[in-house]
Amino acid sequence: MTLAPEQPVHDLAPDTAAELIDLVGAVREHATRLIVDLSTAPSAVRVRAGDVLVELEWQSAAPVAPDHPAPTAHSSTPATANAPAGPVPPDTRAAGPPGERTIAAPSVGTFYRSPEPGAPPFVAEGDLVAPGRQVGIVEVMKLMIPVHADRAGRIARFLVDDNEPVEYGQPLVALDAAAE
Amino acid sequence: MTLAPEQPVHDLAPDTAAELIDLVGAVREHATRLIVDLSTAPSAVRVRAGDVLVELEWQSAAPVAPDHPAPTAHSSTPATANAPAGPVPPDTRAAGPPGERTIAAPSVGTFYRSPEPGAPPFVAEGDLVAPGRQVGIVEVMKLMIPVHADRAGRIARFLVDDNEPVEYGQPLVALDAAAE
Amino acid sequence: MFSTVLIANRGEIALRVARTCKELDLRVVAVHSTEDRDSAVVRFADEAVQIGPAAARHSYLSVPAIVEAALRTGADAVHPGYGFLSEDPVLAEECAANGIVFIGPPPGVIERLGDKTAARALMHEAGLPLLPGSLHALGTADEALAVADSIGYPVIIKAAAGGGGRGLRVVPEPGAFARAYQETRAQAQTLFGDGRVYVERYLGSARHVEIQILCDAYGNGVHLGERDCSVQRRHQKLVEEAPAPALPDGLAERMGESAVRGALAAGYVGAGTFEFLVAPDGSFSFMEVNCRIQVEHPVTEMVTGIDLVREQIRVAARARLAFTQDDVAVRGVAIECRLNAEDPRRDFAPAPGVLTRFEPPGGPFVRVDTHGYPGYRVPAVYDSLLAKLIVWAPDRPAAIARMQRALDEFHITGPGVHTTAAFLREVIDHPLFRHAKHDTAFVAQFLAADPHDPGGSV
Amino acid sequence: MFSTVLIANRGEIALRVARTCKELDLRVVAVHSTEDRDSAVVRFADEAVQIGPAAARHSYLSVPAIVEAALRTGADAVHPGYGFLSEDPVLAEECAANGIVFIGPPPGVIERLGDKTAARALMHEAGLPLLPGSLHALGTADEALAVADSIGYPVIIKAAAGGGGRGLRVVPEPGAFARAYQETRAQAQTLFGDGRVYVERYLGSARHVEIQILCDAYGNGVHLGERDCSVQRRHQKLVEEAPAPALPDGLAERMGESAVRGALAAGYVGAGTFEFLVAPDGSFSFMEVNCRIQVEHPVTEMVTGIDLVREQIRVAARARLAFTQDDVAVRGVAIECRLNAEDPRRDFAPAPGVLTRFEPPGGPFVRVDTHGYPGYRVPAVYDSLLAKLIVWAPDRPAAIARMQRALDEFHITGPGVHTTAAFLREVIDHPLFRHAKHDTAFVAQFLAADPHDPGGSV
Repeated sequence: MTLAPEQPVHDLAPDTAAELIDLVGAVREHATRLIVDLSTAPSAVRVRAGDVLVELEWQSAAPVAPDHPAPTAHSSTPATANAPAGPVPPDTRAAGPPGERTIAAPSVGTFYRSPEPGAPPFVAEGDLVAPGRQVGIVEVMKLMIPVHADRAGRIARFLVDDNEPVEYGQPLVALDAAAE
Repeated sequence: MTLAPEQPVHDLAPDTAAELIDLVGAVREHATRLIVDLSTAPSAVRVRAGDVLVELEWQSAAPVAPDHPAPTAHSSTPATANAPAGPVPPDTRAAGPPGERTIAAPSVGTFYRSPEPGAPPFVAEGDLVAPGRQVGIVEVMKLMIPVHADRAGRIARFLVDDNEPVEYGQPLVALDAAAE
Repeated sequence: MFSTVLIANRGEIALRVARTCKELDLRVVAVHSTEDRDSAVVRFADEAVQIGPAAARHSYLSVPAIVEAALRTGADAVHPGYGFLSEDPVLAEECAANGIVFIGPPPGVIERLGDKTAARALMHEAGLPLLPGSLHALGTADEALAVADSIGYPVIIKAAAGGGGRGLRVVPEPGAFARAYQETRAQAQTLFGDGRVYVERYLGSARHVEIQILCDAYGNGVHLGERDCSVQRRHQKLVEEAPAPALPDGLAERMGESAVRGALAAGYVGAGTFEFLVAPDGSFSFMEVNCRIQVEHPVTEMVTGIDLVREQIRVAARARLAFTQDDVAVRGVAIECRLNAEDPRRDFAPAPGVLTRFEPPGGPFVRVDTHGYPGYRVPAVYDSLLAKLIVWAPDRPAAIARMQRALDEFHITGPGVHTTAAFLREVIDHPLFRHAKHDTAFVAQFLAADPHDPGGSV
Repeated sequence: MFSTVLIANRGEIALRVARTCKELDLRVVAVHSTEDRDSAVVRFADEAVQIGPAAARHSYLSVPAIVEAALRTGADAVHPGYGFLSEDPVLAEECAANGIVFIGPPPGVIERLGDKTAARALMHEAGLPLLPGSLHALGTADEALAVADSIGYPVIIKAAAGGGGRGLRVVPEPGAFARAYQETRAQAQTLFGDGRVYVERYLGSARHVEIQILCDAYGNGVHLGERDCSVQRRHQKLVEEAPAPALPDGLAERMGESAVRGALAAGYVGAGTFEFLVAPDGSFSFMEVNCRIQVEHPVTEMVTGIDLVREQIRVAARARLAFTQDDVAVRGVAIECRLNAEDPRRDFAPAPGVLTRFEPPGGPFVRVDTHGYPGYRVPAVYDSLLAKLIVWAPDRPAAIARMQRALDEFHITGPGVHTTAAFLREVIDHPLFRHAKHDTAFVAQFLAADPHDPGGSV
C-alpha cells in the first residue's frame, strides 16, 4: 500500500466513548470536505485528530467528483469575521502562484486605481510597496475606502480593472511578497 | 492487501462493552457515510476511533455499492430477490464463528423443531445432516413450510427456540459446515 | 378506534399512512421485504416485520405473510395502501376471518367493482352514463366484432379484471379488430389470470376526471370534488390537479352526485374513486371505480382540508362520517407532480440507485410525500415513484408558478439516478397545460415533438 | 411590477422571500457575508453579491453595501426580511433616494412607529386601548417613579427605541424602581443608542395576541386575523398559532378592527403586525407595531391561504389590495414551532455546527421553512433560528397531534449540534398548552419545574 503503517498514539489521555463519537464525526466530515474542496483528486487521504483516524486511498487517479456538500464556486475560503477596517482575507477564486499574496477588497463597491479620474495610479505593476502603502480605492455609495498593502512586496499584477465593480473580499492586487 | 498492518494501541484504558458497542456503531456509520459521500469509489478505507477500527478494501475497481448511511441493525446483509422456495440468505444478526453457516427462515411465521407437538425433533444439536435434510418447519397461517439444510454439516446449535415467531430470512440453525 | 395498524405496503404511501396513524395515536407496524429493510416507513414505524424477499409476490403480495405479521404484532387493522393487495378481496376476507379490520370496502364490493364489466352493469342500473359498449364480457371474436361495429370506431378493448391503465388496446378500424381482440385476451390472461374482455367506444380527445367519494358503514356518502388526471403517459398519470380546470358549469357537481349515487348503490364503505371520461362536448361517462386510496389523493386533501387516510381509518372503525356534503368546501387549486426514478431520455427507463443528494423543496403551500432521504438506495425491483410534489395556491396560474418554483428546488442526484423532474417542468410550462387545453393525448403529442423520446416510440 | 428584487437578509426568511419572488417571476439577488457564501438563498438566487464579513454590522447591517449591491445588480426593489435593517428608516430612505423601492412602510411611518412612545400616543389618539402608563418618554427618576406609583405595581420599564423583547425590565414594587430605571436606561442606550424609556402596567398573566394587517398605498386596509404568541422564553417567541385559542367571543374581531383603524391612522402601507396583550378578564391593550414581515407569518398564511410576502411585494409595487375584509376567511388551525440550534440542557446556549443529517418532516399539511440542508454549517455568529415547522389541521387537537408527529420526524444531527425540537415537543405535550390555559409565563414556569434548566436561571 499505500496507506502506510500507523504509529500508535501514546500520549493522549483516554477519551470517553461519547467524545470519540463526536470526534470521529467531525474528522470524517472534515475528510469529506477536504476531498470535496480539492480540484485535483488525491490518491490517498489521511486525517487524524487525537485517537481518531480517517484514511482513504484510490487505486488510480480517478477524478473525485465532489458530491456533496455541494459548494458554490467560492466554498474553499475559510470564513472569517474580520471587520472591513482590518486586513481582508482574499477569496481563493483567483489564486496565483505560491508565494504570491493578494490584497482584497475592503468592501463591496467600485475599484479605482487612481485618486481621481485622469490622475496617475496609486501604484503600477512592478512597484515595490511598503506595508500600509495605498494601492487603490473602493467606492461604496460615494464613500471612498482606501485599499492598503498589508505587507511589503512587489506589485505583481492587478486582478481587477479600473472602475470595475468588486465584492467584499475579492482579490484586487497580486503582491509578490518574496520579492521584498 | 493494501491496508498495512496497524499497530496496537496500548495506552488507552479499557472501555466498557457498552461504550464499545456505541462506538463501533458510530465508526461503522461514519465509514459508510464517508464512502457514500464520495462519487469515486476508493480502493481502501480505514476509520479508527480509539480502540475501534473499521477497515475496508476492494480488490478491483468493483462497484462500491454503499447502501445508505443510516442502516438499521440488519444492514449488512445484501438484499436479494430469492423466492422463499430457494435458499434464503440469512441475516447476519446472529453471526457466529467463521466457518459456521446458518439456515434461514423461508417465511415469516412460527418455527417448530418437530413435525407435531410431542414428537421428537427433526434433528438435534450435534447431528450430521446431508443437504436437503429437513431440520424444522415454519408455519405461516396454517401453511407448513419445511426448513431444509442447504448443505452438509453438523448442527452446531439452534438459534431460535421451538414455537417461536420468526421473520423471513432470520437465522434458525447454525450449521458447522467444516464438520462434514 | 383501533390500537395498532399494520401497513401492508411500501414506499411513499406506507409512510403517508403511517403519518396519519401516528397523528391518531395508533401504533404502527410496518412490513417489509429484505430489499426495504432500511426504508423510511421501517424507520418511522413502532415495529417492523420482515415478511419476505425482494420479489413482491413472496412479500407484499403474500396474504399469509401479511396476516401472520398482523396476528403476531397484535394489529387490529390492516391498511393496504394502493397497488399490491389493496384491491384483493382475498386479503380483505382473510383479515375478516382472523378478526382483523381491513381498511377498505367489504370484500364483496371489492370483488364486484373489480370486475369492470360487472361494475359497468351496476353503474348503468344506478343511472350513471356509460360510453357505448358491452355491458358484459364478450365471447367469440365474431360476437365481439359485431358489438364493436355497432358501437362505431375507434373502440377500446379492455380486460374485465384490469384497471390502472393495464390490459387495454385501442382499435382504429374494423380490419384491426380480430387480432387486437385475441392479443388483449391473451394479455389479460397473462396479467390478471382472467382472459375476459369488453369493448367500448374510444374517445381520442377526452379529459380524465375522477370523483373522490367517502362512505361510512351507515349508508352515508359524500364526494370531495373532482381531480383532473389527463396528463398521462401510456395510461400512467403524471400530473393531477383539483379542481378540474375549465369544465362546463355544473358538470363537476353532476359527476359528484352520480358518483355518490353509484357508491351507495354498490354498498360502498370507505374512500373510493369514480373515474370518468369527459368528452369535448362536455358529456361524461363512467369508466371504473378504484376501491383504494389513490396516488393522487393529496390534491383533494389540499383543497378540502380533509385528511383522506384519517377518514378511511375512521369509517373502517365504524365511525359515522363527521361531515355532510354541505360541509365540504373546495378552496383554491392543488397540483401534484409524480417524480419517478426514470430517465426521460431513455424512454423513461427506470433509473434507480443511491441518492447522494436528496433535498425536497419547502416553504409556503408546498407538500412533499416521499420515502426518499439522503443516502436512500432506490431499489430496482419496485415501482419507480420516488416522490409526489404537491402545491396549493388560490388560483391555477399561481399554483403552476409555485409548482415550477418547487420543481426547480427539488435536488435529487446519485450515481445512475435520474428523475422525471425536469420533464415535468416542461409539461407544466407547456401552453396547452397552462391554458387547460390539454387532454389525455397531450403527453404523447408533446413527446412526439420533443427530443426526450428520440425513438418516437409513443 | 418589479423586475429584480434584492433580499437584504439571510437564513430562512431570505429563502422564504426568494421563493415567492420566483413564483412572481422576479429575478432574485441575494447578498451575503463571507460566512454565508454557501447558504441556501445564495444557491437559490439568480445572482449573489458578497457584501461584507461575517460581522453583521459590516454586512447585513451596512446600508451602503446593500444599496451598492442593489444598484449594481439592477434591483428595483429591496426586501429587508425581519431583523437586521427591516425597520431601519435609513435603509428605506436610501433606497428611495436611489430610485429603489423599499418593500415596507414609508420611512416616516417606520420612524414614528419605531418610537414606542410615539406609537402609543398615536394609537391612543386612534382610540386603541392602552395599558395604564406614560404616553411620552420619561425624564428624571423621581418623575418616572411618580408615574409608576400612579400606575400601580408591578410595572414594566421599556426602551422607547426597543422592541422584539429587548430592553425591558419588570419592577415588582416601588423600592426596586430607581435602580431598574437607571439600568434600563443604560441598557437602552447601549442596545439602541437611545436611552429614552417609558413605563406601563405589567400584566403577570396575559396572552400575547397580535393582528396581521395589510394596507395598500390607496388607504385600503384589512386584517388577516390574529396569532397567539404566548409561548415565550425570555420574551422570545417559541410557538405561535392562528387563530388564538379560547378567546372570548368577538374579541379577535374587535382587535382586528382596532388594528386596521390604527394602521390607517398611521398612514401604514404594507404588511404589519399590531401586538396586543389580552388580560385574564378579556380586555386587550395595544403594545407595539412591527413594521415588517414577522417570523411567525406562516401560521396566518396557512389559515387564510394568502401569501403575505406576495402581498407585500404587490402593494410595494403600488397595486391595490386584491381582496376586501369580507374576502378574508380563516380556515382551521395552524401552529408553528421554532427550531433553534440551541441546547436546552445548557440554558439554550447556541449549539451550531455542521448538519451531518438534516431530514425535515413531510406529508399532509406540514410546511417547513428552513435554510438548512444536509452538510450545511450553521454559523455561530447569527441568530440560532434554524427551521420553522408549521402544521395545519381542521381543529386544534388535530393540529397538536400533527405537530407532535412532525417534530418526531425532524432529524437534525451533527457534531456539537443541538436543537430545541425535543423541548418544543414537551411544550406542545403540556396540559396547559393542550388545553389553551397557558399565558406568557408558561414556559418560565415549565422550565422552573423541569430538568432542562437545572440552574433554575429562569
